[in-house]
Amino acid sequence: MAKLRYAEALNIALREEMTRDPSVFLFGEDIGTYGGVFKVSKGLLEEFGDQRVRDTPISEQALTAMAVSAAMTGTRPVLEIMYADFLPLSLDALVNQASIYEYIWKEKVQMPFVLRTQGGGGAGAGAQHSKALDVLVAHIPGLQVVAPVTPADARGLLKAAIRDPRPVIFLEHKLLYNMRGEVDLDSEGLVEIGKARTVQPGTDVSIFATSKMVIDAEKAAELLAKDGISAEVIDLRSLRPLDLGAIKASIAKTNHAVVVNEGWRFCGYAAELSATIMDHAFDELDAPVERVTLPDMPIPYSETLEASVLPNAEKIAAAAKKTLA
Amino acid sequence: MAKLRYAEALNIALREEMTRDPSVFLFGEDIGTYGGVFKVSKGLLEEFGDQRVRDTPISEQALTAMAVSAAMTGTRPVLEIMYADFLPLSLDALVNQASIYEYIWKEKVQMPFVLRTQGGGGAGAGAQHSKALDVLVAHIPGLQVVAPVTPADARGLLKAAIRDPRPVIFLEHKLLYNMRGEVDLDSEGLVEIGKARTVQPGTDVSIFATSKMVIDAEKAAELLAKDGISAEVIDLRSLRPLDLGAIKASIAKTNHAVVVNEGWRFCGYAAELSATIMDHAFDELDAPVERVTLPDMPIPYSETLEASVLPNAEKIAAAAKKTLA
Amino acid sequence: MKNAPSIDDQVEMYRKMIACRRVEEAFGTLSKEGRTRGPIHRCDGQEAVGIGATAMLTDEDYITSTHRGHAHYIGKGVDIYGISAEILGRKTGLCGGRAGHMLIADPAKGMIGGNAIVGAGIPAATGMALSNQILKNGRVAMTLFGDGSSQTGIWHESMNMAALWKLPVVFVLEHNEYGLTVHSDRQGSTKDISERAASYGIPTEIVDGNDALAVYRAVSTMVERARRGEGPGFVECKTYRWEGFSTSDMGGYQDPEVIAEWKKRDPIKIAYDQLVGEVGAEKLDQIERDTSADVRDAIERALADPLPEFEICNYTAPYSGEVH
Amino acid sequence: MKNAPSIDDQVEMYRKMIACRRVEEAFGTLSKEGRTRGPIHRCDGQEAVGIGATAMLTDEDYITSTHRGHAHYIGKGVDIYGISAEILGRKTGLCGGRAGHMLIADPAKGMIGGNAIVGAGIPAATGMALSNQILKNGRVAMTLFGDGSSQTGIWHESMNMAALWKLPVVFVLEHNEYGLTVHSDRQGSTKDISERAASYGIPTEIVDGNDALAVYRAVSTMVERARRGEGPGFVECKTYRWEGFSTSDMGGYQDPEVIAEWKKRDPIKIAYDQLVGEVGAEKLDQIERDTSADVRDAIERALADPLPEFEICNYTAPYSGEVH
Ligand SMILES: Cc1ncc(C[n+]2csc(CCOP(=O)(O)OP(=O)(O)O)c2C)c(N)n1
Ligand SMILES: Cc1ncc(C[n+]2csc(CCOP(=O)(O)OP(=O)(O)O)c2C)c(N)n1
Ligand SMILES: [Mg+2]
Ligand SMILES: [Mg+2]
Repeated sequence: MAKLRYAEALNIALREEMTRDPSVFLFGEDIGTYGGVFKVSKGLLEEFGDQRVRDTPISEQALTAMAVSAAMTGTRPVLEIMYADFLPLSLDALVNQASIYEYIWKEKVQMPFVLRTQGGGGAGAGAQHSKALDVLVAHIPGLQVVAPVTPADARGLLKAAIRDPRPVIFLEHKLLYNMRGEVDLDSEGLVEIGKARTVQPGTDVSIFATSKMVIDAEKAAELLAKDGISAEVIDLRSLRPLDLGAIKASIAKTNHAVVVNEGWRFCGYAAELSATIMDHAFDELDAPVERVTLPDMPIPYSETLEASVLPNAEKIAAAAKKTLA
Repeated sequence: MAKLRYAEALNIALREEMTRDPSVFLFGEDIGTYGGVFKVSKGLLEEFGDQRVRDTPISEQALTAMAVSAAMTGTRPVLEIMYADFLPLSLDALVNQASIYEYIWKEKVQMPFVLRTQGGGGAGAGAQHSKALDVLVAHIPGLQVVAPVTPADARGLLKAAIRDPRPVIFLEHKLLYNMRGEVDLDSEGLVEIGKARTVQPGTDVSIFATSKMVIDAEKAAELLAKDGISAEVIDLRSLRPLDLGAIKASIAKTNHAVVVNEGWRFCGYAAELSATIMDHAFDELDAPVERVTLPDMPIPYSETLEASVLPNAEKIAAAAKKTLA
Repeated sequence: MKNAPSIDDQVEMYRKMIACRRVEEAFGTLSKEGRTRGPIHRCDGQEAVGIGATAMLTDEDYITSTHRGHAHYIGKGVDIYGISAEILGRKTGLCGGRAGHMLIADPAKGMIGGNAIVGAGIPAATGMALSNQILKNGRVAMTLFGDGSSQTGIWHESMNMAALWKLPVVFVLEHNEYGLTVHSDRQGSTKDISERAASYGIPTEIVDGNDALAVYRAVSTMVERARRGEGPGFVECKTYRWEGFSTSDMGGYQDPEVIAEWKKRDPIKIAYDQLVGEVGAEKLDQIERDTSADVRDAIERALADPLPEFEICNYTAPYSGEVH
Repeated sequence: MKNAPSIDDQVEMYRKMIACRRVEEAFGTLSKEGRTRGPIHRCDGQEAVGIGATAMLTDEDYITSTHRGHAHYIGKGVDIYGISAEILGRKTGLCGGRAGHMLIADPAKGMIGGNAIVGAGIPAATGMALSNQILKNGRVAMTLFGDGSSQTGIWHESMNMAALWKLPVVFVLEHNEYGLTVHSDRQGSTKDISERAASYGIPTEIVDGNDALAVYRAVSTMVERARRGEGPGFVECKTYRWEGFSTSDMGGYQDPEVIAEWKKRDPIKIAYDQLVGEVGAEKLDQIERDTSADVRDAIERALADPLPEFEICNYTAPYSGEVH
């Protein structure tokens, strides 16, 4: 077992998959010479050469379209989009191209590409570099969307994503890259897409969280424990497909649910979680599902302001208490 | 009172506002010489000249960004995006620009622009020309999103949208343009953004619908009436801001809700309606909210296939019965 | 002559142009009769571009097309019965009726595919060329696109990357003077769009788009360069749209006299004149009769085919495990 | 000389360049000390572009900027205390701490605004020019942007519309050879990006971007044309980035010798040499001392200012009526 940084775990996953399969290639802005602005692709240009590790111009729209079509024609592209805030530029290629081809072309094509990006706040990056925007991609049929939190999941899901025959949007978070965790490098470590992870079991309330919010949910569970409340924390890991079985099982135990997502509230990913729970576990619920999200406004820059809008352990704990009240 | 087509009502609204305010101008693809592919801007080039009615190149991304900045600098642009399927191309200008400026620049700017587009299926236009995608814009703080169904609302909301100091995304539907309805041309006819419309009162179940789905909901109510079920049909009209008061009042009466939206189900607009109702009317609900939406897959072309995926009166009536069962 | 097609190739191009013309006419009529779903984007008068530009490609090479792709499909060897059944939304269509008239593809023939997002075929072919370069498979990707689509941002992003990385992609501009209803002079600031491509360092050539032979020659030079690893090429084919944007076009903005002038330069007539000395009128007339009958048969067969039955798509479902 | 600034204008440009340099140095230091939030995108060595290009504009004219906009802001007359307080996230910042270091704007000065979506300022200025043309208000819009941003699709879409409609917009390319960490040779296929602009029919000029006078002359020619209604202009200013992409840049990809060569061509030194004969060393030195003190005071004042208190934004709320 090695104690690795999240960014290192991703780097290892890329190296492993590129070594295993020569059709895997990386492209994106500043991923080559510099090794990526978050250093996820460090050393890979030297190891695999500039055909398979390509620095690109700032052209997200065409790059994403190229990932889709390259994936249809024999390669397995891994595209890095530097900030999730730029996903709108990728969206036509995702919703009007990647989403439809396999179905409308009667399963005669597949698109095994991975789009890696990172979103989220807390770094003072301002209104254009701090958003989650995960719901924009989670809405699209034909895409899979994962958001690992631990280094082991980062490695395992990235490897699974690269091997998957269908598109995967791989969501990282700028505050996760330096977090450390155990990774078993002696095993393949593949993590199946579509399976949630129970971070900690509990009996009073279920907290379902995505991406970096899982860390905050864990802290909230500690706060709640002090008040004698036993929270079950579930890391959804896969936003699409969603592990409905895990959600139902947890609510069957606790009868109370809090959903936590770093995107905006209105029409955000947390809305789907709330609606899904209503659809499938209404009778088990003793109180309405509580949503903990960003408020519906732009993300401000200054520390005091940004801290006020971001979800955190206190807000999650308060929501849990509210649903139990 | 005149009996007008929806497209004519829009045309009149544009003419009225352009006459009233010389800072209003129109631009978009094929809106000038041809009068728009749905003929909404017919005759306006001749009347107002090519400075204020501009045919554009196929450049949705820059056009939308230009609408935002033109609106900040003294004009009131009305941009036509031919199909809602192309909204991804507009999205950076909406979510990273229009959404943030007023707030981050401390209310020193405003952006009175209208982006008109039309979405939805039923015309055999295929996977790239039939989508609603309304949730993509309804998610964005700082935008308002309206979707009128009647010719009178089309005129009244378009005039209100053009006069509004903030951005409005104005969603039309390709199957509505030829529908007729009474329009009182002797009155200004302004319709306030953010107010729902009760299409028909009822006592057993509330059906909340958007855009063309309102027509299907009305038909569903007729079907339900035959079975002795009294459905209240509410045309939300404004997707953002949403008329929560109207929703709560209706559910307080019926204790049952069906939400209908033509977008995909997962993370779609109907998910927010469901979650909103959970948040604000959980105790009033006798059964979970039923969502009637497109299934989570691409929209196929052939008539038999497309008809199978689109929501319709039968599906809505079935959902209403399910929630009452 | 260098890069000239053989006489057999030329005859085959002639046959395909006839086939395409019959397809356009037949669907024009069917549409008028209300027997198609949605409008048809006819390419009568532009056949020389799609057919001349694809004639030197193999099934291993890729092309991407547009909403106006009939000549591209036929040029790339896609079966006319399958195309027709797809346009008609039949179960037997190339895509089982799922794709429809603007989005047809035939991966087995390297035609992937039609695209109704204007401009989207351009980065698509560029990405295929990127695949080809990485796999070193000697394949070429080609994209056929319109003057209107040349004003999209992805055009620029694609030109730049193709030139920068010397990708094996050939850009074929089908300049028919209109993007929907607006003349190209009012959509773009540059008359010859290939001038812009040249500013990226891409070799360009402008040809008479109604002369399939001229199209073939110019394009095959670019295809050979690309195949040799020398990078992209750009051919601007000047042609004209005879039949309006689509069958739902209400017209009124194209000058009938200009149309009449262009009709005098019918690409089929030009091809006929180029060939008749070599192969004789009899053979060409026979080809015309046979091909017309083939197309008629194919479309009639397609018209008699059943519509598909709906099945939910499972692999796009949003829940994993038990729920689909 | 035609389009030359007056000596007073030149002195003012000199003063602003000094001010900007002091801002860059001060924030470089503050960032190293961990006293800024997020990285700072310094423009030391590039001041002549932003300041030379904006010197002939009025407060009524508009500019749009980038993530690296300090010289643009200062050139356009925005207050350095307000800028500094905003970078530091203070309540007293130009935008109350909401915008932060990359998104500063000052609508009263026509600076709207910084933009951290690469390329987004380009259509923004084009849209402002469209407004100006419709309102016939005689205003000009200018956008300053980088070599990296010239590879975005909106660059192309904007060039085309600006040229097609003869919009009063001036494009000022600040070519500092890098887009983040990748050299422009590996981002674009065209060495002189203005060649591409020329292919749209836009008048272009390439100038020494370290010579504020040269920048001023070329840009003011374009501004005058635009103001007269003759359409857009494009000036490519060749300069170089001294201090890495931002203060969080780990470096290792720029050649120290190349940096040293460029530092010999310090724009402030060039401006000094151009002025010293006219106004004398004493006056210039006095300006340097006074300006440096002013900047130091402004930043110290900003550092002492309070952080803002949070208030929810009501006008973006998703429910109408009672709920906000
Ligand atoms: C992104 C996008 N914008 C607009 C449209 C609507 N549209 C379809 S075809 C067309 C004109 C295309 O012109 P051109 O590329 O010259 O092709 P042509 O029709 O002449 O073959 C337009 C505007 C679209 N389908 N996609
Ligand atoms: C759309 C988008 N893509 C990528 C980035 C990340 N990024 C920020 S600045 C930059 C480089 C910009 O280069 P250039 O335009 O030359 O400006 P310079 O930094 O040299 O001033 C990149 C890639 C971004 N902010 N926006
Ligand atoms: Mg055309
Ligand atoms: Mg640069």
